[in-house]
Amino acid sequence: MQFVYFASVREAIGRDSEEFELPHDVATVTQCLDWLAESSAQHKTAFADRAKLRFALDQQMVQGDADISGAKELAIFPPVTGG
Amino acid sequence: MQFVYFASVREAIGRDSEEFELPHDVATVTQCLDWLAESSAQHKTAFADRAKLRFALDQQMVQGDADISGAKELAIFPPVTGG
Amino acid sequence: MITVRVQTEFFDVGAELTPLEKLGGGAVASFTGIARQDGDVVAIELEHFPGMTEASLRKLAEQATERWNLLGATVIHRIGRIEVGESIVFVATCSDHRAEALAACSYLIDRLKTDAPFWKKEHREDGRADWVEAKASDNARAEDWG
Amino acid sequence: MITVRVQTEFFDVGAELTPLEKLGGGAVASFTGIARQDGDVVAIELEHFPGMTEASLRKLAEQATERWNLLGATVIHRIGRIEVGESIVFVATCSDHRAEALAACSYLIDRLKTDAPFWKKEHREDGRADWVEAKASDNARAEDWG
Repeated sequence: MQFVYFASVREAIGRDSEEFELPHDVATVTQCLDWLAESSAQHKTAFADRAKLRFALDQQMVQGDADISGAKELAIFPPVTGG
Repeated sequence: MQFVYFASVREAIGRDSEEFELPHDVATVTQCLDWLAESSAQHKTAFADRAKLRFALDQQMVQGDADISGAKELAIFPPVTGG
Repeated sequence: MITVRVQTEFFDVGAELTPLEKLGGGAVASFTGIARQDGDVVAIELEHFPGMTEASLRKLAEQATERWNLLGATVIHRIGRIEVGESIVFVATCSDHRAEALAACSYLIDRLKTDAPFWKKEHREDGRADWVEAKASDNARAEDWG
Repeated sequence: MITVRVQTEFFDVGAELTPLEKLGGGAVASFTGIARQDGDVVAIELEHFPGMTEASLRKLAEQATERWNLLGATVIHRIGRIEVGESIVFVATCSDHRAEALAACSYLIDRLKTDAPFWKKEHREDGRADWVEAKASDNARAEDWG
């Protein structure tokens, strides 16, 4: 699965995007985060405050309990501040 | 006192403005209208439907019961329709 | 910064917005009223009460400025004959924040419709011309602002 | 007629309003958001999610068009570095009547603030730069639209 990061999440992780093959038991967005958090100290820090994270699965905004099956891309970012 | 007319009132009376010296017992806007209505058939017609008339005394919007003493100009017109 | 104009000429919306955008506020809102295609109306004609018109528009702009802490307000109203498709009225506001700019813009156009001495006549294809009747809905909207 | 653009370039408010004024509607409303002078902030920087941004803006414009029966809606958002005093975002609507155009314009800017994937960083005089925190008041306003 392709992971893309924006704003403070991108800066904390130190990259725009990365690709991982997920274990089969990772079924939701929240489980993705739990799994990714183990991949580096930067990921752990970036995902520490879950209340400050928002998600888009294949470019649709979703909640943490969203099912990721079939999705190609998960975007992880802080609450939006445009306008 | 100077009387000025706009829109349908102006057209009904057939003039933009006119000046009259009012009797001393004419004290309110409504009494002005009663008095003016006697000056011609056109005035009578123009002032027939009082609910459709609005007034400005020296360029301030007023109600029919407004005291005219000291005023120089009474404008009589239908409800406004700008914008 | 209050700008009020009553004119027969066209107005240039972009040129009117530029000074408001430079007042240091974060929000500029505008409204343009246009002579709408409506049945067989080909043009409208706007009559007004010179002197009182400008004063009443300025008063509305001052009220809006105070109520919403505006940095600027512009009200322009055309008079005379206006063909269908042409702009009639322009209202714009500048404030620090969007809620204030947008509310003040709505207030100005709503109150202008009931408080400023303009009268509109509709010219039709067959040459007939009728004065437009005031709308109860406009009075209701204006009164909602208190 | 829906127009959505995400761009680094300046936009010309007058040029953007002209096509909306020609759709045959009686009412055009607009909102421009400007990088406001605020403490020691000298510029802001806008990051976005290419592809998703345009789609989310288009969706908002479509929702507004349906809800208020708009003849047209335009949403333009700049990205990249924007100096204080420069415009960031422009929203405009065209409808037959003023209430619809004004409400839809407010809706678009309120919902854009919470639904479109943009992130704002503030650059300060001393070279520091901080991501702007989302405001609870923006969420409350967006939710008010249902």
